[in-house]
Amino acid sequence: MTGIPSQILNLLAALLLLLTFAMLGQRRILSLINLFMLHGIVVVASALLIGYETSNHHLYFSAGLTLAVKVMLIPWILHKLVFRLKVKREVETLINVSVTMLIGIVLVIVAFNIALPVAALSSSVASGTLGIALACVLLSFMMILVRSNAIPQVIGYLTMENGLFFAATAATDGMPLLVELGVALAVIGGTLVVGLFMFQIREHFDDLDIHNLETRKED
Amino acid sequence: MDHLLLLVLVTPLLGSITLVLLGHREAAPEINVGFSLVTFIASVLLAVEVIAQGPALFIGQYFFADSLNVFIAALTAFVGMTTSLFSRPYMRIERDNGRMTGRRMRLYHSMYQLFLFTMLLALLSNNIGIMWVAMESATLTVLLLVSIYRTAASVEAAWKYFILSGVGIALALLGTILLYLAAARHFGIAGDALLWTNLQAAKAYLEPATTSLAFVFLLVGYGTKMGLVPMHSWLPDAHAEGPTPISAVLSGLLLNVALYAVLRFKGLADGALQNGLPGKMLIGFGLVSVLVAAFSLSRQKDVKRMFSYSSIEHVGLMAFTFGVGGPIATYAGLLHMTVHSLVKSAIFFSVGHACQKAGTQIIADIRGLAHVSPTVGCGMMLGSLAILGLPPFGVFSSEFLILTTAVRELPWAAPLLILALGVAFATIFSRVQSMVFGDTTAKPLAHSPALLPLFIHLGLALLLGLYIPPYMHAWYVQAAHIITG
Amino acid sequence: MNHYFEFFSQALEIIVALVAAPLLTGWVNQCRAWLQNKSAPSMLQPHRMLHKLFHKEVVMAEHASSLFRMEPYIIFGCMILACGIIPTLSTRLPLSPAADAIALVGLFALGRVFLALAAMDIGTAFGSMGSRREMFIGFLAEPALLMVLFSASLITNSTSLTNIADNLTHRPLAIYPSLAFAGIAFTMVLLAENARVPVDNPATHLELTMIHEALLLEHSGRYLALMEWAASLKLFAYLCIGFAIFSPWGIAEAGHPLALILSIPVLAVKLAVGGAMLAAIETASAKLRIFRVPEFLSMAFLMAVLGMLVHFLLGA
Amino acid sequence: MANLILIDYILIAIAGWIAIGVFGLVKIRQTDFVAQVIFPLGGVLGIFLGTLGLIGVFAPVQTELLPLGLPGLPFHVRLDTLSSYFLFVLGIVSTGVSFFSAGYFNKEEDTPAGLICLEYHLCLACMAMLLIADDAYVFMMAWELMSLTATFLVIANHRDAEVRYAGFLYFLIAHVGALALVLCFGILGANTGDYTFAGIRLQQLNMFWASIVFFLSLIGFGAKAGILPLHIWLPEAHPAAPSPISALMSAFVLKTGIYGILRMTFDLLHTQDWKWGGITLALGLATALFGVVLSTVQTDMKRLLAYSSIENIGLILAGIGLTILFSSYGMAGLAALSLTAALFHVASHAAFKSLLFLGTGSVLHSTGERNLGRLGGLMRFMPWTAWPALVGALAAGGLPPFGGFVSEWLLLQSFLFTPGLPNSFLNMLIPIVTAVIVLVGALAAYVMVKFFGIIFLGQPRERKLNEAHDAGIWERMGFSWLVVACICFGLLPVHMARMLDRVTHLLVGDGIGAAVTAGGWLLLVPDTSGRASYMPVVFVMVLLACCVLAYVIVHRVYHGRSRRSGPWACGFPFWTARMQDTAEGFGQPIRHVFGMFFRMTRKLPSEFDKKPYYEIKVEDPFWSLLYRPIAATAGFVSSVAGLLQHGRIAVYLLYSFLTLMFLLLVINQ
Repeated sequence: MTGIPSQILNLLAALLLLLTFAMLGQRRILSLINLFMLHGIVVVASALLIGYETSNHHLYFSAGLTLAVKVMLIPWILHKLVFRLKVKREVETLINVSVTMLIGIVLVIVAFNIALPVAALSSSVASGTLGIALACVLLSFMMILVRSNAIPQVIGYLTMENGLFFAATAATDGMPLLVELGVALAVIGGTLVVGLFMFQIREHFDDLDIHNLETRKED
Repeated sequence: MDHLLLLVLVTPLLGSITLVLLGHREAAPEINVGFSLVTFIASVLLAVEVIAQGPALFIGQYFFADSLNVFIAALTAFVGMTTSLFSRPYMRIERDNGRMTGRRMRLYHSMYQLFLFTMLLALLSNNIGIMWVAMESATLTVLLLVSIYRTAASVEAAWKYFILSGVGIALALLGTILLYLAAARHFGIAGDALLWTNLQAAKAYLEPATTSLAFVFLLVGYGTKMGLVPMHSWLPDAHAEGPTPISAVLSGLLLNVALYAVLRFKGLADGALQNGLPGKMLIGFGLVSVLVAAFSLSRQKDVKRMFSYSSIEHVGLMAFTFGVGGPIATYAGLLHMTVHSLVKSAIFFSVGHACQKAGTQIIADIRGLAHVSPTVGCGMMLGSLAILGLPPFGVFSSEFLILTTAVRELPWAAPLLILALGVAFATIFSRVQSMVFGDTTAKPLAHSPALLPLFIHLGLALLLGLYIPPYMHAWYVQAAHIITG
Repeated sequence: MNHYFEFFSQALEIIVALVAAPLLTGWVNQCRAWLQNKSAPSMLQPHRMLHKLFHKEVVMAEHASSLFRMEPYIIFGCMILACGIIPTLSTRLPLSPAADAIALVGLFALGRVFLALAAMDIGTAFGSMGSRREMFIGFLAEPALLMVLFSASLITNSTSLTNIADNLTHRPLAIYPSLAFAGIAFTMVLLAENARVPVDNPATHLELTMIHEALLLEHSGRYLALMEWAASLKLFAYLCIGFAIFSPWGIAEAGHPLALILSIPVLAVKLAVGGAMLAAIETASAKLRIFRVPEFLSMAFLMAVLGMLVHFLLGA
Repeated sequence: MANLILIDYILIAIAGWIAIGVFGLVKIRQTDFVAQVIFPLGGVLGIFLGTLGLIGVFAPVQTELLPLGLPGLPFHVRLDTLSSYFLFVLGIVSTGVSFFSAGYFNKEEDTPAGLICLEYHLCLACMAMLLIADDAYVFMMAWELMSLTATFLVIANHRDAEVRYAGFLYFLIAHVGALALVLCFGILGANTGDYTFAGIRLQQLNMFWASIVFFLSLIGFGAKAGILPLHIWLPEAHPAAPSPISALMSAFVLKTGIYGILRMTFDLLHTQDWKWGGITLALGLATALFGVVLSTVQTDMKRLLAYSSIENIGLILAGIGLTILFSSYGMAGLAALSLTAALFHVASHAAFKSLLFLGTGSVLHSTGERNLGRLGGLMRFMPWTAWPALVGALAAGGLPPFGGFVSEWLLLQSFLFTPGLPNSFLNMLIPIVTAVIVLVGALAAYVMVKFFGIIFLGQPRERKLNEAHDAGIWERMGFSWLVVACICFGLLPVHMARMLDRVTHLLVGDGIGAAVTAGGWLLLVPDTSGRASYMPVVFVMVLLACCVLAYVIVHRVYHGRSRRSGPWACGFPFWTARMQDTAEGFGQPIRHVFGMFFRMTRKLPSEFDKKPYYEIKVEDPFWSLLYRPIAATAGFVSSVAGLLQHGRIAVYLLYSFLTLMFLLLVINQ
């Protein structure tokens, strides 16, 4: 496809990258969740677009699934958690934001370089976006790494999933439906389990700050 | 044959559901054992079928079994069964000690079955996507099982496990996608680009650049589950803080399944790349793991931690061996995989009871098991001797093969292995000796300890050391052939 | 016929040794006395003493074990055997194939060990001290002696003493530097092994300085007699080893009766000279402190080894 | 049972030992039964095996396949003269030790007698299996199992932490050695991938790899034999073990190392380099001298014997080194001579050292003392122990007419032949080497006087020693068996030499059998040149004759009167047993001369002390030179490895992250 749609797709990809950066820099948990929601929406949009363009319709389905899970269900759960567990709204990062950003830039470059040869011979419509997907993955990895609180870590994890989904759609026009289903289920299950698990953490430690979880080590 | 495979897969799933629905009954452990037993028998029958009639696809193309994965599946079902036998008295004692409540017992048993299900699914699925899903859900079940004591330490261990292997598994998914991408060029956009059988058949046509990228992500992803250094950090915590049966299955099963996945992908990557790079990566990871684990052993104060490091060491050894490749090395690797999961789980059985007797997991506080309960003490001593690669146990034969092959293939690596093995020997033997011998503080147990599984495992390891039955031999040879391609 | 003759000469050797050994001791004492301007006892003094001692009854410590009672006979036997092995009068001896130089040294060692054990048997402070010192000297002197014998056996390419003597007699008279070294070493060893002055003082009565005498403190009567006799036999044997290596001439070979008769006076002359030289050395030197002894003996050891090295270097 | 060849009977004997062991395990609680019935049974089997070995020396080579082991590699066993000879020695030793054990293990140790019985007989079986092993796999298996069982025997009294430590040390060093051996077999099989000895013999290694194999095997087998600097476990393990076990270990377990070196050097690698010989010789001498010097200053009787074992191993190794030298220069005859000496010493050392250790066993049982400073005067209370010990001590001192002397004699003879070597540099060294050998021999006598004199002679240094009871009937049987062995080795060297002729023919292609046979059964000669000879029987006869004659004559001519009285106290007013020379005192001159050999810490009493107190500790220098540094390094490395487990999730994630990045870079290259 050429012209308008691919430009739109690239736009969405760029948006995705921007959002990821924003999440990387975001201290306040609630707005982090909102950003995550937006993130999901962008992914869904791109999926729909590709599905429309390449007219393989199971992408619609998986887009819908993602919408349901990542845009509605999970953010809702997270909101609930934040209120139920009285997580403090501001969470400091381990490394200060500007440094994080710089490293992020580097990662993006790395990701593009890695993706280049692959993208070159990808038959897909949106092969150029693979690099961005990869960047998203790495950035969210980074995000999990620098967050010192359980909930942002989970969000980072889910963002990663988004990145992966985007990669799947962008690079290969979507995985087979069955797999998509399985992945989605796994993600839901994971979120639920972790949600419950948060309460346990809360029982033992007065908050979800993972500094509490650093006792088991070699001494 | 479909029904057999279905039986293998459905029994544990059914089991977990029933155990959830039943709630906690006094008989729950026995039910658990029952389901595991059925699974085991079914898997053995399946194995026999497959060995007799060669690899086969089931239920359309969704599942398939060849001598490699059906063998590991049988092993998994077996260890799962014996471990359920062990966990019967063990968990009862834990409950009497007040560490478990009825609700937790319910959770424990259902999750145990679910874990078995995910393992078997991952092994038998023909679709790498489904395999990924199975692994992911295995992560979740283990998360619940490890944290089942609800102690601060166990929660922490579980959380670390979740984050680390969650991230790892996500990377593995990316790897899967990339592999799909690499294959898609050959197959066109179709679901069957994710099927082992097709990938195997077409591995020569996989697009090299993408495949290598995919393999990196898959190696890091599933390597995390294997416990390869430096992605191993979750493993000691999870082993030490979870209930001992879980430590046993983690060491005995999870590592194998992850290794199985890596092996499959290595086969594909080798076919696509033709430059031996995957092998080199495995060798590198293997050596690093072996060395780091061996030297970390001596700092451990917690007995389960110590043996979990020994698991890392042995996984590293296997990775190294499979990395070296070639029929003999692969044979040795498979043999090592078998005896390691037998012996290591046996060790955890004995360690579990020993800790219950002594009321602690601290090595320094466990003394004189030989006096208070000769069987457990002797089991622990024999097990450790076996894991240290002393004859007449099977680890000796596999390590003999591994070392001699290493000398042939990479003479420079052999001294490193020797060094690591020597250090590991020094540490483990001295610790175990001080636990088994000397004067004692330990006390007798409420329920009679489960010695049957312990000695079954040791007996099998002994058998494999002295005499490998031709049937098993043929089996190993086929499996090795599948891996080496 | 020849056979019987060999046995006869063997017997003769032993008898001569038994008779001559005390005489030798007497002779050495005489010379010492003369050199120190004392009036000398008669040469027969040792014989008389032995006779007297044999008559006296034995006084033993209560808890002396049977080992103690055997020991004098064993040591005496060892010394007789030694004198039988060494070619003093003839080189055609039935015993010579039974034991070569190494066996001879082993024999001396056997004697020494029993001596030391018997001294420890009583369990007095001085007995055990003496045995310790005896063994101490022994373990340094023994190798030196063996080295001396080796350097000789390297020249003659044999370790059997009779062969050595034979071979050296029949060589054209040449100077063997190795033997020169060996000679010095041998002399030092001889002094040490026979409790002679620089190392030990046979005439001392101060327990702290005694070595050999300390071992005999508990012996009396016939035991003492046997020990004294054995001591003199040992001296005799050592001198004869020296003769066999350094001046083998005049020892009868080829089983010729006349030569055998003739060899006795020759031996007498050699003994006289040797004893006199020994006495001279003893008078000339002063006793060493016990901790100087190792240096003295290691010097001897060194000499012997040097002898062998020289042999390799010069091929002679 | 139609046509069983010799090797089948040997396998049967091995199986018998295993069966006996298991039987002992069945009867685990019935100490008396196990001791009085099962151990003697093992002894009988020992006789059987010894006889088979004796026959095997003169039988042709036999091979057999057992349906065990790896699929590609079933158990190969093979009986040739070398293995038969060692089996013969094993039979002799094990018989004596088993009979002794029947009396020794009567009272409960920390480990039940049945278990000890199992481990003991398994150990024996493994050693026998080791000797007939004919492929790398079964060899390594028997080797490791032997170390394993031996370890458990060492820690039989495991309630004592020191004992456990000793066992651990032994096992660790043995296992490291075993790993070296695996490497070395790996190299041997590397070209062909065939790990049967038959296959290994066929292939030709170049000198570089051959040297690596040789030195690896020297490490591996040396760790077992106790060659410097791997001897460190010996003086710890021997005192820790029950005495029959120390006897077995010192008498034969060490020898398996020697066997391995011989098998590897002369059978599997058929080319030798003179440098190997030189290094082996030097190592052997260093070991011998070090061992004997340290044994002179020991105060623990079993430790003393342990060091003396190190010395003897050193002598044997020196003999082997000389053999390698000779055969590398193609002088088969001389090689045969020195090899005969070494092999002979294997047998005689086995006999007298086990005898001595058993002696210490009886002493330990009846007094409970290992410290020489608290023993003494036992000759009167336990003559049945003392006299055999005396025989052992004389043999160990290398004195005629016992076996120790014969081997030393042969060894010296072979040294005296060395001027024939084409390498002048070596010829220069030979005198020094000979001197060291002789010095070692003399020091050995010193040690044995100290050992026997302080334990059995003089006054009891403690009151309780007066209640010491003598060895029981089983112990006496063990003693007498070994005494007979010592004497036979000493008096019948000719027959031994004929036997060894077959072995040396196998290994170096020549032997001294012809020369010996020519000399008749009395005369032991190193070669046909008639340059030297030794007739032990005649020697002894004449010696005895002299003694007896002297006795008879003295008593005939004079009288046999004697009376007892107190010893002369050298003018002291009073006199106690504590005034006797102590073990430390006996070592003092040696400490004075060989000060550089060990680390000494002395505590001298000052004149103000209320209770003046003198103490001297002598430590093996290799602890501080080698082992502590190694341990420290390992500790440091492991602490570095510990830093990895940092405890913070972020750090852990960082590891994975960096690994990922690294790999991505790798594949991008």
